[in-house]
Order: sequence, then C-alpha cells, then structure tokens
Amino acid sequence: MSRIRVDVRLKRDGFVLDCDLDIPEQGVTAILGPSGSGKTTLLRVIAGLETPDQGSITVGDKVWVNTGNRKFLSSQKRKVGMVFQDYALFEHLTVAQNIGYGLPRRQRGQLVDKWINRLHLESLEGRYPHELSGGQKQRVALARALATEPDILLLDEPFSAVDVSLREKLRRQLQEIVKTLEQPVLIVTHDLEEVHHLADRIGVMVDGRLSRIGQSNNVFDDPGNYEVAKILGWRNFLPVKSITSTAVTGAWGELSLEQAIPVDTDWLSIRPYHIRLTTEEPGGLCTEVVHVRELGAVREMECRLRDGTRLVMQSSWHEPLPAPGSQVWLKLPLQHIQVLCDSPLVQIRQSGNTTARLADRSVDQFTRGKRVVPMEKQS
Amino acid sequence: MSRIRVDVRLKRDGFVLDCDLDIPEQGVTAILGPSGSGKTTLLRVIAGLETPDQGSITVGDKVWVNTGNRKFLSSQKRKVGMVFQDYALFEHLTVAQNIGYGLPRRQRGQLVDKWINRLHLESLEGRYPHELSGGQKQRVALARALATEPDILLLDEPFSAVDVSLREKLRRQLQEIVKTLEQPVLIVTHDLEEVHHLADRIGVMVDGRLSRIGQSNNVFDDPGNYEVAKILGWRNFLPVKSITSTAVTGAWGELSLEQAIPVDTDWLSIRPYHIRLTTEEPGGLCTEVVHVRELGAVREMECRLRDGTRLVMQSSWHEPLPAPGSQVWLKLPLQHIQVLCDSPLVQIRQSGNTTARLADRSVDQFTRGKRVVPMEKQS
Amino acid sequence: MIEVANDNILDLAPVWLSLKLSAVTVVILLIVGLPMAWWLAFTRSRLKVTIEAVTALPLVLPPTVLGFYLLVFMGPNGPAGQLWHVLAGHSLAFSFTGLVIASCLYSLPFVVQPLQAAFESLDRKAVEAAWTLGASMVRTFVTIVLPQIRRGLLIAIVLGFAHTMGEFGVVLMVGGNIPGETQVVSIAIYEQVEMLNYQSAEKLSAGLLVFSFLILLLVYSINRQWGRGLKA
Amino acid sequence: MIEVANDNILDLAPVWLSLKLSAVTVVILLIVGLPMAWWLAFTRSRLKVTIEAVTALPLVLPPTVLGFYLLVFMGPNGPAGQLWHVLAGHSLAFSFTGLVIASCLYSLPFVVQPLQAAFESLDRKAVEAAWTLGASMVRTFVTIVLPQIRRGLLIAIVLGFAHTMGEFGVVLMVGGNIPGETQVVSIAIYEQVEMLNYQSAEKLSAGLLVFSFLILLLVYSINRQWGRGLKA
Repeated sequence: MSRIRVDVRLKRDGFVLDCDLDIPEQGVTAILGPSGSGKTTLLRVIAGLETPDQGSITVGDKVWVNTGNRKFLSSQKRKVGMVFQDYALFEHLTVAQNIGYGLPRRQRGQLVDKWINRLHLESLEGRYPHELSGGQKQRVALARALATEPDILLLDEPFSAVDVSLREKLRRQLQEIVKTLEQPVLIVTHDLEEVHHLADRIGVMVDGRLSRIGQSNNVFDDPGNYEVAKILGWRNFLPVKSITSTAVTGAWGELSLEQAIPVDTDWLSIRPYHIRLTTEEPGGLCTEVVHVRELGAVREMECRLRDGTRLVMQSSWHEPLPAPGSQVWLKLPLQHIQVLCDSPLVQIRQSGNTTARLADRSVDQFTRGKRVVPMEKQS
Repeated sequence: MSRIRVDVRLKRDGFVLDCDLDIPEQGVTAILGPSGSGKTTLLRVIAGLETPDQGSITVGDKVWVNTGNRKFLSSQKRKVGMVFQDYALFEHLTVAQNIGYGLPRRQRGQLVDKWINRLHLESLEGRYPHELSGGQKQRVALARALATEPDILLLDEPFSAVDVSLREKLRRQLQEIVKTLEQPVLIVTHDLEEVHHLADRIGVMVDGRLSRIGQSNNVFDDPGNYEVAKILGWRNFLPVKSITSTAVTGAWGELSLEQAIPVDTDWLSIRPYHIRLTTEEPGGLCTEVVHVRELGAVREMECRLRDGTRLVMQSSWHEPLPAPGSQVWLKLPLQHIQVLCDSPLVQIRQSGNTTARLADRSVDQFTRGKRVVPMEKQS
Repeated sequence: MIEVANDNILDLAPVWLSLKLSAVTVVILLIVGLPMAWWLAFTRSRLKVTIEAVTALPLVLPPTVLGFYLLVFMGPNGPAGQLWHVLAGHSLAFSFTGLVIASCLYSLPFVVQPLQAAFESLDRKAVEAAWTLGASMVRTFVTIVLPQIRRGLLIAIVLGFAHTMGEFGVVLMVGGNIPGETQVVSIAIYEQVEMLNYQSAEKLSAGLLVFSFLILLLVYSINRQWGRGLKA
Repeated sequence: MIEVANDNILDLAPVWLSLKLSAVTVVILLIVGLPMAWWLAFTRSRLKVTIEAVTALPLVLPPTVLGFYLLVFMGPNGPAGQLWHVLAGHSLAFSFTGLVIASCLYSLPFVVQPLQAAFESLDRKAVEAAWTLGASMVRTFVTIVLPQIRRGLLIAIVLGFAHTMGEFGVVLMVGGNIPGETQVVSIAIYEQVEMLNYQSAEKLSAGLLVFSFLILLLVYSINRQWGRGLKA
C-alpha cells in the first residue's frame, strides 16, 4: 500500500479547515477533536465528497487532488473505503447485496463470500439492514468498504451510533479487524477511549487545524499545549504565575524544581495516579479533600488548593483515603510533572503561505511537553 | 415530602410494562436497564403522559391513578417535575420565561430569581435555549421542573444528549443539585457510570420488569442473577456445571470452596480487581494471557481459560503484568467470589395475579447473590 | 345565464368581490381546519386515510364536477337550496353565500394540509413539558403550539387566500356571472376574453399575476428563513 | 366559440381525450420535473426561492389568467402561434398540442413538489456511500436514488395525472370546446350543465368523483404504509 499525503485548505461559511497530514503505508491513524473541529470534513475531503479550495492529496505516486493544476479525481475514481458515522447502509438491499455493491459482477459472489466470512457475517447474508444490530451493521459497513480493496479505509466516528454498553465489545471487534488490514486506516472521533488502544498514531484537531500529531504514546504523554491536553483527557492543571530557576509559583502555592523549565510555560500538569499523599514537608501542596469516589479498581479523590484550583488523585481500591473535609498534603513527584504552554496557534497561518507553517511544530519532535527531568520509560 | 407507590401494568404493541416500585420520601432512585426495557415508559406513566392499563399510583395519601375506580389525575394536576431526555425547553422563550412557565404570575419574578441563583444561571436569563450549551440547557430544564415544587423529580436519561467529554462535569453538577433536594428523585438511564455515585437506590429493569431493586451498594454487590449482573457491568462469568460440598466444576476448571453454595447456582463471578496472579497451586486457574491494556491508573489483562471463557483482571499501573501469549495462574480469592443464578423471571407473572409476585423476590433481603463466606465490609 | 357587463373601462368590482370572498373563506377555513388538521395529525383511527383522501379531493377533482354537485345540492331543487330559500327568500346558488360555501370546499386542502404538516412536526416533548408544568390545554395551545406552527399557519392562510382568488370552474358553475354579486375576477377575465376585450383582460391578468407571484415569493422566503421547504 | 354537441346519449370521447391528455402531460412533466426537482432540492443558488415561486404559481394563479396569457402567446398573433402556424399549418390555440402545453404548465407544481420533497429527504449518505464504492452517477440514481424516492414519484405521477384530468379554466380558454380535439371531460360536464342536460352531467361527474377518490385513497394508503404523510 502507499503512503498518503494530504495538504488541504477549505473555507466554508466561516469554518476553516487547514490540514497537513501524512498517513503511513500501514497502521491506524486517529484524528481526535471536539465536535465541530473539522474532523469529518477532513475525511470527506479525502473521500472526494468535498472539494478543497487549495492543496493536494497524493496516494503513493497517484495524484488525487492538486488544485494547482485543477486536478480533482472524483470520489468514484479514488480507491477509498469509507465507513460513515451511521454506516449509511443501503436499506433496500440485503447484507450480501450491500457488500457486493462496489464489486465487478464476475468476482462478486466469490468476494462477498470471502468478506462475509472474514467479518463473521455468515447467516446474515439475506437480512436487511433494519434487521441488524448496531454491531452487525458496523461489520457490514466495514465489509462493504473493504471489499473494494481501497487504498485507505476511512472511519467516521465508528461508535457514536452505538449504545455505550456495546462500545467496549465493538471496539475490540474493530481492533481485531483493523490490525489485520494491509491498508492504512484513518479514524475520526471525539471519544478518547476509542482511540487509546486502537490507534498507532494520533492527531489532535482544534478549530480545523492539526495542533499535534505523532505516535499514540508520545501524543498522550506529551500533548505540548493546554488545549490538546484537555482534549486528551488530562485533568490536573496548575496555572503558572512566575518561574525562577528553582521554583514555579502560582496562586495555588509553590513547587520547587530540580531543573529549569521553559520560561514560557503556562501550565503544570500531572496525572491523577502519579500524585501521592504525604505528611507536611517542603514540596508538598496543602489541600482540602472535597470528594472521594470509588471507581471499581480505583479510588479517586478530588482536592481543592488554596486558590480553588482542583486536583484529582487516584489510588488503588485497597489503599485508604482521607475523608472529605480533611486537610491533606499532596506530593507531586517531580519526574511526573509536565509543562504545557497555551495554544501554539497564536499566529494564524496565512492561507497559501507555506513557508512559516505552524504545522511544522506539530511533528513528533515537538519541543514542548517534555517531562521536567528525564525518567525511565514508564509502562 | 411523601412516599410514592407505583404499581402499574401497561401493554402496547407487544411491549409489556409490569412494574411495582416504592419510592422513599427522599433520595435518588435510579432505574437502570438496556434501551427498550421500558424505563422511559415508566417515567411517562408516573408523569401522567401514559395511561396504565391496570394499577395505581399513590403519593402520600393522594391517589394519582387507580384503575380500580377509574381515577386518573391528568398530568397538569399531578405535582411532577420532569426533565426530558433532550430537555424539551421551549425554544421560543428565554431562560427566565422557561423557568417561570409553570409558576403563578404573582410569585413568578421572585421564584425565577431564586432558581436562577440556585442553579447558577445568572447572566443567562435573557438567552434562548439554542444559545445555551448542553450543560446550561440541563440546568434550565432542572430549574423549570423544580420551580413548581413538585412531589417528585423525574429525570429521563439526563446525559444522553451530551458529549461524552462533558458528562463527568455534568454528573457532578447534577449530583450537587440533587443531593440538596427535599423531594425524591427518580432517574432513568442506561448508563452505569451515571448512577454509580448519584443514586441511593438502584432498580434494574429487564423487559419491562424490575428484576432487582435495593440500596445502591447492595445491588451493585449482589445483583442476584446473571442478567442483572451483566447490566450492572460485571464482566467475569464462569458457568457452573456441577457443585459438590467443597468444589465447583465447569468446563473452565475447578474451584474448591470453604463453604456450601446454593445448589441452583448457575454462574460464579468475581470483580476484575479481586483476581490475583499466583504461582501454580491448588485453587489457581490456568490461563493464557490474551491482551494487556493500560487504562491510566489501572492495567487490565484479559486471559483465556481452557474452555475459552475469558477472565479480566485489573491491577495498579505500577505492578508488572505478563506479556500476551504467556501462561499464568490466576487466584480467585474465595471471599470475593459471588454466585449468580439465571434470570429469576422464569415464571411469568400473570397480569392481576398479585399473590404470587416475583417482584417480592426483588426487595433488599434478596436471598441470592450473597458472598460465599462472610467478610468484613470492603469499604 | 351569462350576463354581460359591457364597458371598456376597467371595472374593479370583481377584484373587490374576489378579495372579500377570499377573506371570508380563509376565516371560515381556519376555524374548521385547525381542529381537523389536529385530528388528522394525531389520530390513530383507521378512518384517517379516508378522511385525508376526502380532504384532498378538491386537489384532483375537476372543478366542474365539484361545481356540478354543489349546483345540484344548492340549486332550487336541492336540499340546501330549498332550505335556504325558506330562510333567506332567495336561491343559494348564484349568491355570494353559495360562493363562500363552494370556495370553502374547494380551498379546504390548501388550508388543512399545511396545518396538518405543522402539527405533525410539532415538538411533542415541549407540549408534554407544558402539561407537566401544569399548563391547561388552552394555555398550552396558545403559548407552546401556536408559536411552533406559525409557519404552517402562515402558509395555510396565504395558500387558502390565493387559491380562492384564483378559483374559476366552481365559481362559474355555482355562482354564475352576476356583477357585484358573483362576478369574481377570474370570471371577469374569462368574460373579457370571450368578448375579445383583450385590453381589460390584460390589465386584470397582469395585476393578478404580479399579486400571485409576490405572495408565493413571500411564502417561500419566509419558509426558507424559518426552516425547511414548503412541502405542505 | 362554444360549439354544441347535442346528444343525450353519453359521449365517452371527452373521457378518452382527458385520459390521453393526462398521460401525455405526465410523461412530459416527469422528463422536465425530475431534473428540476433535483436542482431545487440541492441548489444553494439565490435563484432557488424565485424558481420555487414560479413553479408554484399555477397553484394560486387563477386558471383564467394563465389561460389568457397562453392564449395570447399561442394565438394566431402570438410568437408561438405564428411559429406553429408556419410549421404545422394550423393554429396552436384550440388544438390538442396547445392543450398539452397548457396542461404541462398548469400541473407542473403537482409533479415537481412531491419530487422535490422526495429528493430533499433523500439519504445523502447512502448516495455518497455509493460514490465511494465507485458507482457512476447513472448507476447511483437507478440503484440507490430511485428506490428511495419511489413514494414521491408515485405521488407525483398520480397527482399530476389526476390534476390534468380535472383541469377546466385553462383548457376552456386555450382549447375551447372542439369535440374530439379539445373537448375534455371537465368541459363536457360544463356544457351539459349549461344545456340543462343534467343526466349526462351526473353520469360523467359520478365517474370522475369515484375515480378521483379511489386515486387519493390509493395515494394516502401507500403513503401511510411507506412512511410519513403526503405533505408534498
């Protein structure tokens, strides 16, 4: 399969998509972002259902779009497999007819059988879409898209049409299918959990722009800026007021550091399960317990700092936690503290001005969001 | 406030609701169940938007419905506050007008101000619903329902209209509001997480019937039967083939017990975080690791037993876990194993036959689902 | 039966008569149509399909057929005609009252169908919410339902009015062509053409064309602004 | 101008003429209406509202106004009339061809509006899915779009046919009343009534009433079975 390069700009009633994305030959790339950030538009542009104002899409050495020489390959001629948000099955056709729709007549029977087997749809061939469960519909939509052997598989919010209680199961099914594919997969979603274990690479989209893209673990561990961290589900944010060579101060208190941090750091952050209870000592933060919740294997405690900022810590279900209302000292281990700046998109990229791209900052070698001190890879 | 007693039967195109429910003077009762199990119909019957075929609803000493003497109080005359699934705000009225809609003209201004303050809607009074966020809409709907000082507050799937990323925050907001209320609250949902920390009492509805109802912790810990346990998010189920006085056998292996268990036990179950890794020894089960996932503070391992049954175990993020493919022995601590039977609803209750109620089995003193040996209350 | 008003000067009496007829017809049709549309929108009765078909009949029935039956019914020998003769002293056919009755029947679907569509797309949850808040049926209708169906209501009024203005076949048969009493504008045009009095016909036609077009432009613009298509 | 066919025996020629006129008109209107409805459903053009209003004009315009303009346009002195006279050797007005043109204009909204509604409620995702699967425009239309709009198509055909059957005002002005050439059934009824020949009128009217009612019953039943209301 081929490497896919997407570099498009599109403006529509005030909404701007401005996206520069490289999709490797194989593996799952997930685009994460809040609703309305332009994720679905990106998919539609790649599928040929929207025309970009400017830019190009190339698949290997084939050019799908190049606004420079007015080349625009129609959706029919691109080899894309698209799974729509609500699956968009043909309601008046059976499962087998749906899967066979995009296939040349001679090979149809044989290929349909192959994909019916591969996606465990035996015994459902003759059913109509309205007779299927959400999970079955998804598998049919996948089979239909994959049967044409596309250059890329596009998935639009694959679980939004499914009950919460079924998502876990579907996620695993999808994972099993997707891992065996030869072609690259691009998933668009606003649901963190979906991508956490499905995606090899993650891109975070904010207001039509890719703020951050990289290997899944890297992105999750080093979001770089506050906006992206929030989208990735980070929860503890301490606003920074001043930075000296050894300490960071905010309305919430002070933390001493072992190593200098970038001067334009706007936020400190730490994962809930990295925070520890401690007795009063230098480096601890004085807090009041607001809330304790049990979440199965995990117990979660919400604390209020002196300026009202809240910190959430998590511990194992068998460790005791103080009662709400009591005063506790929290230790934020320095090696787990991460620094974030405000959104890097302060400078709006001029359409067409490709020299001073902010997107260049959003590759894996992102210079922000490194941990304060080096540490061995946790996991 | 008054105790509410609901005992209704209703049949509609093949769907049957048959529900017997006592709601205490105060506190939050949550009805949990898969979509289509009749939860919303129950709410609508209580609100007076559906007429039951048979049964009665009494609130304190007021009779709202009694099909025996054809009494049916219209929705207008019942003091119910209903928050609809999509909030059903009046789109052409402002926030203040929405909240004041149900109030007598003379007190309107004063009461609207009170509820606007109480639900933190200051500065939004003049807005129209389409200018509000999901969370603000929910607060307006709550204020509108509560302003009329109803005998009971009914909430239909309070979070289904909200993005997953906002649910956590809304849940906490709702919790704070609901805890201060004087009247009883009835929430209907299919989302486990919603109720876990919101509800004092939980009822589980399957196919129009309340299979289990009781104090929140009791129900979560002792679902009693397999169907309910699945709805409550339990995950590890070992089918039982034979039971002797000291051991339970299934295709998956054998577990020795310290105490007799009921002979009609159909399933053994255990929470993922109660399972421990162990070296080969009596009482351990031989498994193959299928999958290891990191879930933030928790690491989760999926293992396959010799008959293909899967067990999920969870451990803290800092404990090491074996790699997929390796063979491990799992210890299921006896005090944490719970027994379940198949659904208790084998005997279908005859409409009107109130003597042999299966619902009588579903009170707190449910005899099934006790732990095998007594143990100290795990916090 | 065709009486001739022979003047070359443009006689505006038919225009005023048409406007009066349309206004009276729309008022009556709203009173009848609102409950009827409500019933059609929410009933589960098996009769629904039949009543819908009867309501839509004037859409496809030749106006002369409708006119013929009305003529028989309201004529001097018809039941309504005889009764009316006893009460009012003159025939119901060839009178303004007869025209109003005929117009109401003829324009019924143009009022009922948009209202029915509006009721069917009503946000029922909002109505139910009003009920749980203690609002009476009347208050709910005025404060919650009316604001929601305003578009359907406007379309019903405009289409009902305009269609009555344009009525020809039924009016010709039931009302005849009595100046000042039943000579509405569409008939006046026909007469002018029959008399080869093209200039008068031209003026009346141009006026009506512009009037109809402006009304439709208004309807479709409001429609577009308030939401999705006329389709009602 | 009114020629009299004076016989008491029921003459079925007008019925056949009406059926022929309706069939021809519906076929032409489908060919014109499908692309037009598609454009109206999906365009973002500013002209949309204007074109919609023009299309709907025959709904509210008095048939005599439409008839008058057509008469002027197609008459011996009108541009189309003169052209036609050169080509065909006879006048366009008072001919079957003229009737077809008039009917197409008159029945246009009854065909275009249901089709437009059907296109607007099209599941566009399914269409796009077909495209991504490589289906050509034609194949997509035949295999995905047609099955989805079948209800709107049926309603368009039935309403267009029935409305043309019932046409009176326009036909009377444009076609006149030439037996075998332009005397359609609605005009035949009018003539019978004018001649006080009530028995013939009664028979024709009853037949058309039953025909119209059955057609509507069919439409609304199919409508109910296939989904939501006619509203189109």
